[in-house]
Amino acid sequence: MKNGNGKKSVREVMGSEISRRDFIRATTMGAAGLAVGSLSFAPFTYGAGKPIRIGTIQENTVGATVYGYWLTKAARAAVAKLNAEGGIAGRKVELVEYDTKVNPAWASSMYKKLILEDKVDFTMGSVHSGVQMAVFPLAQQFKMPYFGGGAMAAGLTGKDAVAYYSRIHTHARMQAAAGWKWGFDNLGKNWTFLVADYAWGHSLAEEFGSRIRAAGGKTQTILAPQNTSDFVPYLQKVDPGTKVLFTAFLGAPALGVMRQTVELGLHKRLQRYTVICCTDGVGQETVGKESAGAHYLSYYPRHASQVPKELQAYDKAYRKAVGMTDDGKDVSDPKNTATVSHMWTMWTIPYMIKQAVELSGWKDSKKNADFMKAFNTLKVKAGPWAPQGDLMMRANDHQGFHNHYLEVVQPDLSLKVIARVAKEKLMYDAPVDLRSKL
Amino acid sequence: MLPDKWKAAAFPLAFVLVAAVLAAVPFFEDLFYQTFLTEVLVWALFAISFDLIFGYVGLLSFGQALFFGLGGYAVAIPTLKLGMGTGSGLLLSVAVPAAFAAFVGFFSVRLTGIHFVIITIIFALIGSTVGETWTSLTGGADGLVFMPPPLDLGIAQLDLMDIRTTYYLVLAIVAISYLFLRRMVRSPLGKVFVAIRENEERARLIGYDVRRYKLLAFVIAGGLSGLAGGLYTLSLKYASATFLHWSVSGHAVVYAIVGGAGTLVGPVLGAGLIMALEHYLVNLLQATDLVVGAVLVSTLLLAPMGIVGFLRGRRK
Amino acid sequence: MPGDAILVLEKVCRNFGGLMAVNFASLSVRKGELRALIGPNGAGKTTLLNLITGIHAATAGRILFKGEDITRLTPDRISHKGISRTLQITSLFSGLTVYENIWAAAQSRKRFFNPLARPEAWTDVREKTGRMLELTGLADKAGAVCSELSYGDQRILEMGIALSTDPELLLLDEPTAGLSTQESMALVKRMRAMLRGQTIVLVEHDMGVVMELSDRLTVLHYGEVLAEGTPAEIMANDEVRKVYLGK
Amino acid sequence: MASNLAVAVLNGIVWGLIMALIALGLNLIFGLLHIINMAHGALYMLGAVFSWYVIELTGNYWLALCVAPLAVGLIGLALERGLLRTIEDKPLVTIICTFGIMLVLQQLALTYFGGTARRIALPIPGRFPLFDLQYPVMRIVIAAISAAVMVALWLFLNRTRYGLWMRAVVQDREMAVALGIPVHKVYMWTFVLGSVLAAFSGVLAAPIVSVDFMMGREILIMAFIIVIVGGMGNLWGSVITAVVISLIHGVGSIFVVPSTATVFSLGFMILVLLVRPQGLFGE
Amino acid sequence: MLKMSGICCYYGKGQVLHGTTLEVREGELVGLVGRNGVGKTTTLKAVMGMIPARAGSIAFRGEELAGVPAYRVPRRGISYVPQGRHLFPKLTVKENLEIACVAGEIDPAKLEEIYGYFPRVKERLGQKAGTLSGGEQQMVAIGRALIAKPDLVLLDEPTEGLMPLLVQAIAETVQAINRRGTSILLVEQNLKTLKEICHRIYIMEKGAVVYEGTPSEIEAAMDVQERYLSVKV
Repeated sequence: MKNGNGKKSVREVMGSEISRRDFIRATTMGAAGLAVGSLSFAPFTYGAGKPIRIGTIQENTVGATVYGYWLTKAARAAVAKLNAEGGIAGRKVELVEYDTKVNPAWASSMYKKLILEDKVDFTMGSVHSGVQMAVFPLAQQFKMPYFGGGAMAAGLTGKDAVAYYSRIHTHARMQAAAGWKWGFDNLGKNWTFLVADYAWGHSLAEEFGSRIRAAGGKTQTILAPQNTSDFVPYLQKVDPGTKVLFTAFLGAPALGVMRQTVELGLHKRLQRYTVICCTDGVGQETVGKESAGAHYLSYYPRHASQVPKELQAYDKAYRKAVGMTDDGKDVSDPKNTATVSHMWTMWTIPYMIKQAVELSGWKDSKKNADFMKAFNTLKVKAGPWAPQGDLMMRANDHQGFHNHYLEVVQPDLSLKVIARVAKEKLMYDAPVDLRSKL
Repeated sequence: MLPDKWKAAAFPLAFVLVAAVLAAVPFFEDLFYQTFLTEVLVWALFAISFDLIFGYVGLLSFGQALFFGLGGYAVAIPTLKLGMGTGSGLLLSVAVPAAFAAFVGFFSVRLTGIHFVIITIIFALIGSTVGETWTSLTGGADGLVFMPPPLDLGIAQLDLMDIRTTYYLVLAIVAISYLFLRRMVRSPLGKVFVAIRENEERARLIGYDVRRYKLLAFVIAGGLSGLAGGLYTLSLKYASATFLHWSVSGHAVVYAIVGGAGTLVGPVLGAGLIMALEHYLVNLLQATDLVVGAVLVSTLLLAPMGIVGFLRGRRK
Repeated sequence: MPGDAILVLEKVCRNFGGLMAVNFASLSVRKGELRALIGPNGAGKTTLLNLITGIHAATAGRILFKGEDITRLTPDRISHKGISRTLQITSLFSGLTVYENIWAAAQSRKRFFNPLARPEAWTDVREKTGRMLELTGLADKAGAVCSELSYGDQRILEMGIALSTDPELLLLDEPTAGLSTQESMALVKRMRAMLRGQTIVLVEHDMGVVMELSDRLTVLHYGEVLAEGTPAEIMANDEVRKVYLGK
Repeated sequence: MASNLAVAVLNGIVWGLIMALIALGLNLIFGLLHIINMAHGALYMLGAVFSWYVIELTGNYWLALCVAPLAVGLIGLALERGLLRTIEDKPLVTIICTFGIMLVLQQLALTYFGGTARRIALPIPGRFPLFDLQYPVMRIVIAAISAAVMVALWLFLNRTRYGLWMRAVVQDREMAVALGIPVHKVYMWTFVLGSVLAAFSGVLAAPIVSVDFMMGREILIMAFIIVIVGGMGNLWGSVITAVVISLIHGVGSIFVVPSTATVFSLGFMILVLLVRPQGLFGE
Repeated sequence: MLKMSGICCYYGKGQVLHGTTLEVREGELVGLVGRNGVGKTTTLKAVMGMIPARAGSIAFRGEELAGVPAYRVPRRGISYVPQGRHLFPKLTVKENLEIACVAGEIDPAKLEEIYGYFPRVKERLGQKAGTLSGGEQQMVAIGRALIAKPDLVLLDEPTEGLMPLLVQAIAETVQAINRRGTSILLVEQNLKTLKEICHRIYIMEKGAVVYEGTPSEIEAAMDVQERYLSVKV
């Protein structure tokens, strides 16, 4: 009963609800169909099994629209490719999509809708920590496998993690592990963190800062409200000896802090460093020419030319499938920049689901636990489904590990990869062991 | 017109009928409707608690989100950090917000009209600012996840990880709260509230300490808003500083206005209708706020007394 | 006349931004009398009532009720001391029924803590409300929402509300304002029945009403007490005639 | 420290002047119509959004500065005529109604403009040195324009017939009618003017802060604070308050954490509401 | 010129005017007297459209005024000087005068005429109206009514609260204004002033006109005075 495969609802039997469901189905299939069309015309007949439904929740209306747009695009493309290749275990894959409105309350409501009304088999999506935290206990309650789309809260795979959640994507602690040393060695030892006075900003300042201090560096932390419009009062507080200014804001303030740093001429005396989350999906031309010289810690090179040689073939196919140009733009709209560093999760997760289904012999929700066990021991080799390179899951905390990149903004506003941090260097002790909990 | 005897029997009958239908839902409907109705009931409780202060006493509080969010934390933090039980968490979710409401109300009820509106927004803003930045305690905007231990009722242990149990718990608490409020607004105390709404100066002149009654209403409303927040948190297993933001009060305002302020059944209807509308619309278009805003504005212009007021007007 | 004076004003003043609305007014009302307060517009009559009932605070002077200083009390406290009033502009609980209006006033003398008390169980309040409805003659309109009443009935209801608090002193502010001559006369008739034995301070423009009802008159002019006496004395007073007739 | 202080003071004044413009619009509407316009922030946002479109089309910021406020003015006109007029005399209802309007406008902006923050290039890119920091010329220009608009508003209110009417209606509405002033038209144009001011400040702020459909929400609260502390209905009290609050905020943030500063400034506002509900500069 | 017949006005439920009927002829100075609260001010407000008449008609030069929006009434040529002056306290005297010229600029000739009546107004032009004394305010209020070149001026208790010396001066000025061709309807509580300057006088009681006559007729009818105006029953 709890897994949503209970008896049919009266309404469903009566049929009054059918038209609406058909509508969703039609839209999702239509989208998928379009994506298929762009790939190949090979018709395919599926086995007798009923379709496997993957539910997604994405940030489609509020704040982070661009994330929702691109993550959904990637998910649809992946599902289309899966179906073109025979689906999962001979069953067709369907996508059901809802918007989170970047609102944990709304998202959890939609998440329940996915599980209980749409009766999906697996769930994925969202880049928002609050949203994932809110649906996280529901995933556990319903024993519903859930794969985050790129939220950075360390707690999601921390000591209070739940067994039905997995993250193949990086988070604050891993970012720090990947990024601090390089910055410390190459940019300077005296850091100032100007971050949002917000859970996310706090954790970045803490994760990076503690490592810098441990290595003998100096840090200063300036907190500013996430919705700050005018950063001058905070920028003026930056210590004159600062060598590295690390900023972390989302949305409009991320642009604001970037340009206002330059407006005050600070860029001439210090290095700017940030995580790509601040401006992923925002074209560098939008961030402005002021950003030239700024450093980003990213999880996928924005430009195809910057992708390591051995991955370029996969990258090319992947970009084509999701409709992204070599410069990380929408093929149909050169103004629309992709959230390159986040969206690949939605491309890879469906494939990993397929792998785990096949490994565990999953048929329906009864084997969800086995499925999760299988999923969290996957080692995905670089390939068409893993254009970002090898990816490894850790069964203890359900955390995935992948390569990170350091990119610097060129004067022509392209992003140039100047370093690559291998996933092996990012390992840290697992804070929890979930293996016994499945 | 119905004979008085019938009229007196109408409410208990209707209430029992509605409660019975709601109680029967888990036997006929799948889990989705249980969780959906759980949510509707929780927001309905939030809306009637707001309506007590707005519809009955005439004070427009945009700060109820503060108590809603506090109620959530009053359940989550003791459970998570102190290992306390769910039962005491629920009691705290009434007591803590009520205590805060007493503090906030002590200052707020001195003001009337728009000044009151603004001071309640400010208090809520202080709450959400503290909530969002005191991340070690509140988890900030990311929030706190917790797994509520079973609720020990002495005779039975209620497993709150179970949808149906949670549904019945929420249904029972909301039904009791509804009956409590109904009794209260019909009691001598409720008559004072309404008198203050209708004519504050007159109420003072016939000997009512208006501020004290306003404060009392504010505290009761705060406690019940907190209870709604507590139940919400309990059903989600999640508390967040975003629930403290003053704009969350907007839900209650919309439900109460659309359903009919100054009645108890109105906000419940409003919550049900608007939420059903949102859930239906979400499959058709993404801009649900557009529809909610438009419904709110057109209600204000076309049926200022809300659905209930409109129906009553028609009947007359 | 100490001893049987129920309300005493001692050199009471109130100014509004430099304007002396009430200027060292002294006044003494005996138990059981009907005292009329008259004077031209702006003489400070309503302000004086507002000072007595605590709506405004006096800037100077003392107000004693039954020998007790009530100058600084809030309106609700003063109401509980036993002073009740009507307002010049009808002030009712306009969205409520006549019954509910009276009930709200009738229950105000009770102390209650139980938020769940059933009003039906309060037989004393119910009986009192019933009595008041009879007294005001509004019993057959008890279920009507009071904004639907005729204006005359509203004025009577206003008095009914004031009376339902069992006042020892009743202040009436222009009860006939807005009524035609015939309506005024009807109201006065009703008042005679309702207010028998009540101590009253009456502010009124309609001299017919004043002469009909009052025992003594106090004339206010520019916030000061110009004259005080029986109707006959006041009529004969030259200064009063000057103020009123411009002679 | 000297440089910190200099920047803090200069920036406080600059930002204060922009805030003053937003608050002026809000206060103008409140002073005359007694409407707490919750949609004011949304109008500010719309100004910025429209200007972005104009700049996309023409590349001319100064044109946007003229066109966008007028477009928002038209929206204000429609709102006043279509919705608010019938409920003008019910303050609580107008609060709720403008709250609904805010929801609708924000959602519309999101649907058509999208959720991503956009940037408007500084129309005047230069900087000048200020101790060891630099300061953008454009901010000074924006402050100057803002001040100029305020002067223009002052002239409008004090030198034109319509301005005279507005001042008169604030003081004694009934007498204004008795003298033949078409009060309803004055209301309408006041609302339009308030909307235009909101949009104008949106366009002015856009090159500094980036354009985003949510940009009005927090600004609205700041504007409320300014209007209340300065005195509702007291226009020039708002201007002084905006600059002073900005200065305090700028200088104060050298010393304290912003959330503490926010809590304190909100606490101060509560104090003002309780002790001087008419505002510091009200009478 | 102005003909009111059977006007009924209400404040909420309270009926204030019970069929008021009166007339002001071209060039006339008419007085309206009555005790407090009998509806004198309401009568003037009804003419100005500030309180809607629920019954009856108000004709000005043969055109119906009832139903005309209040702000259009002054444009027909009627000015109003309210009780308590109601100047705009934060506007200067000059602005208070300007504002009455809804349709155009101040006519300098008219301004001179006003200065002629009240030289003090000229001295105070730049001052805020709120800072003036009561008498000066009354002068500005009358000036404000005149500046729009009305054919009819409604004056509500212009001498209220003024020193006796000023009362006299105002009364004389009112008479002077009337002599220059402006019709005036003057409301007073003080019969004495009216008797000196008016052509005709109406007496109101309980929202209706109960007596009409010339000053000398009223003077003769002592009973009327006693009945309606004195404190005697």
